[in-house]
Amino acid sequence: MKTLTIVLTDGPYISEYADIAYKLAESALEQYKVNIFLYLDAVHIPKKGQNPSFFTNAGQLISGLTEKGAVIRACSRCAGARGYLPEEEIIEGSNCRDYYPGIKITSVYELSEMLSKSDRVISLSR
Amino acid sequence: MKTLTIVLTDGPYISEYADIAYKLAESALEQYKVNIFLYLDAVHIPKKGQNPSFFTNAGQLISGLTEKGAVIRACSRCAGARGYLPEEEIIEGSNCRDYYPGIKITSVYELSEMLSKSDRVISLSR
Amino acid sequence: MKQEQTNVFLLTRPPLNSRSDLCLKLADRTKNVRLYLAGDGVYHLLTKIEEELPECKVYACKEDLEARSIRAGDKVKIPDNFYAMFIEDVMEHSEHTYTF
Amino acid sequence: MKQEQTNVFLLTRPPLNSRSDLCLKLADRTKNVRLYLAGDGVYHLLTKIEEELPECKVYACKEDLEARSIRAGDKVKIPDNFYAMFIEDVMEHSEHTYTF
Amino acid sequence: MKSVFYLLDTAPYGSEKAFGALNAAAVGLSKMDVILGLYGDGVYLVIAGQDSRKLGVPNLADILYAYGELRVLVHEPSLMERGLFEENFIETLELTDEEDFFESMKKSECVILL
Amino acid sequence: MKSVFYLLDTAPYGSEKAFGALNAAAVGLSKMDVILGLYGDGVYLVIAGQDSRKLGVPNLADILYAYGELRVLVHEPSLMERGLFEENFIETLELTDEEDFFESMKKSECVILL
Repeated sequence: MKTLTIVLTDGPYISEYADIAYKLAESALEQYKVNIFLYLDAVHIPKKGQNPSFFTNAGQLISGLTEKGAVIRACSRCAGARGYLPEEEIIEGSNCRDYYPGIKITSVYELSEMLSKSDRVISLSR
Repeated sequence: MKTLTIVLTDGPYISEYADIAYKLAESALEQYKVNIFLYLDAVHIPKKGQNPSFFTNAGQLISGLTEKGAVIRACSRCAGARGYLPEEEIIEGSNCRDYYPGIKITSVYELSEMLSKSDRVISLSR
Repeated sequence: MKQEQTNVFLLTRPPLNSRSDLCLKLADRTKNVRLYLAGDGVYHLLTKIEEELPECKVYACKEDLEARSIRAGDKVKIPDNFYAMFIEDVMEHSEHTYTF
Repeated sequence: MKQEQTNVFLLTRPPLNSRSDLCLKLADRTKNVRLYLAGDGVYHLLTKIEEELPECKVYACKEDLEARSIRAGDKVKIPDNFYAMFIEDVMEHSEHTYTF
Repeated sequence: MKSVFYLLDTAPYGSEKAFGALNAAAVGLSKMDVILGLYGDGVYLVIAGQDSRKLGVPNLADILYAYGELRVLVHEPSLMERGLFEENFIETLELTDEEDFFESMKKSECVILL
Repeated sequence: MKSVFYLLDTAPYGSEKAFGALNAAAVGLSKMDVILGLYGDGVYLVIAGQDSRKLGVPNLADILYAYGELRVLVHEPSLMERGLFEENFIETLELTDEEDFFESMKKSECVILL
């Protein structure tokens, strides 16, 4: 099965790329393996408790993709800088209690790992 | 006493404006009243637990300004969208348990209030 | 019969933007380009991007056109499912994918 | 003797940037301009902004020059405490403050 | 401050900035003279007929209509550069040339860029 | 993917992006052919003698030196436009004209813009 990796660098709402990534991944998941790597400000996307009155909840959208098989990882340096800390324990598929289910914090080495095993790569950043 | 209001819209690290705002506010606080309004992505600046190995902790910097008298408020719509929720209880000068001390979540009406009572306004955004 | 390999470009920036310029420069030097416009990229239809790149097939995302109230010229294709079409193109028929 | 009122501009964007262009256009139409360069704004010294705006006093932030390894020409002032000077100018001597 | 000029130079829908600028400007109306200046990519906001339902984001044209008392200045050279001549514009906006646009910025007590 | 081209078009120090691009490129070296392309405002990274201690941020020139094996291409027209002719450059970088820069992008299996 072919693999698509999507690299994001922006937080939710301030840019539309979390939404676009969701639509890309949702389409791709029907036939392909999908990885999403959250880098720089994109580590804010899975933060729990988002309540965007006028927008679609970006964290829930992206968390929902993991149920369909997407592998979603956040850069540990970027996450740590912004106050998202990985823990030993994994609850609902996540090692960060600040995150929606299914999304794990890992090192930036995982990005290289994902890229080297991918057939196609898409990066979205403002 | 004259009043300076600083309006920020970017999150920490991805832009240098939290640092620049800190330096501006620190200088201004020696003689003036300082307000900082956190709008859009700037509501990420006070998030607790930041551990930026190579950078200065932006949340601690800005929280420290409140001890020197700065009034720092975050937009409730922007904060809520991003998962920072205000609570009834005020602990260490903050109504958000995700935030460093001294920074409160209030409505965007507070921005107009601050502006209307200010002598000078500086906005920083990428 | 094997379909010819294409080079797929996704452009989500408006005109007069340095990344849009970079995209168009690279597209200009590339053969068999399919240009997908989404997000603020659809504003390129106001400056008739499809005429600037006559060799290139141009697609635009319907929801993004509607939100921004942009009409597309006859040469621009508006797929029923933009993202499904883009993904198939990227995964099955493309040599390279570029996103700007 | 009252000091003349100035118009203080803070520029933190590099050249070839739409906000830098806007800043320079507005400065060009304004009297008694003091232009403070901080952050990526100090890159304007490479394109000799002080010569483009001869009527204007130009200040640059030392830490930002050092980080970016930019040398300032003779016409550019490098205060010991850039932010203290900027704040005093803004709060006490300025008619308007603009930040780009 | 008795007057504030919000300058929006970001395209609508690609970012929350346009929504943020509209909200900030609208809530300021009760306390100050507020102008919203559309400049650069901000001028895309003028096009009539926006329908953002399928994107799941607020319709910014509707917000403009809802705050009819907000003065919105549109920088004409930015419109021209972007090929916006044949479109229908939202009627409540004021087209201004470069001279007048900059004069308005200078007349306001403060300028806020988002 | 066996090769990746990271494109950096943001100025150093004003944003974490340059630091992020350098890190991502450096950690990829063990698995793939990696090129870091400096384009637009990204070319400011070439200036020798950077000293960021007083800003409290990482010295990006030092990171470039530390990863001497990373190929860094510099888009020359971007340098020229920005008045970067009289500066000293970090020696390990390769100046490339527009033709060669775009050829390198096309030869890499993927291009990542941060």
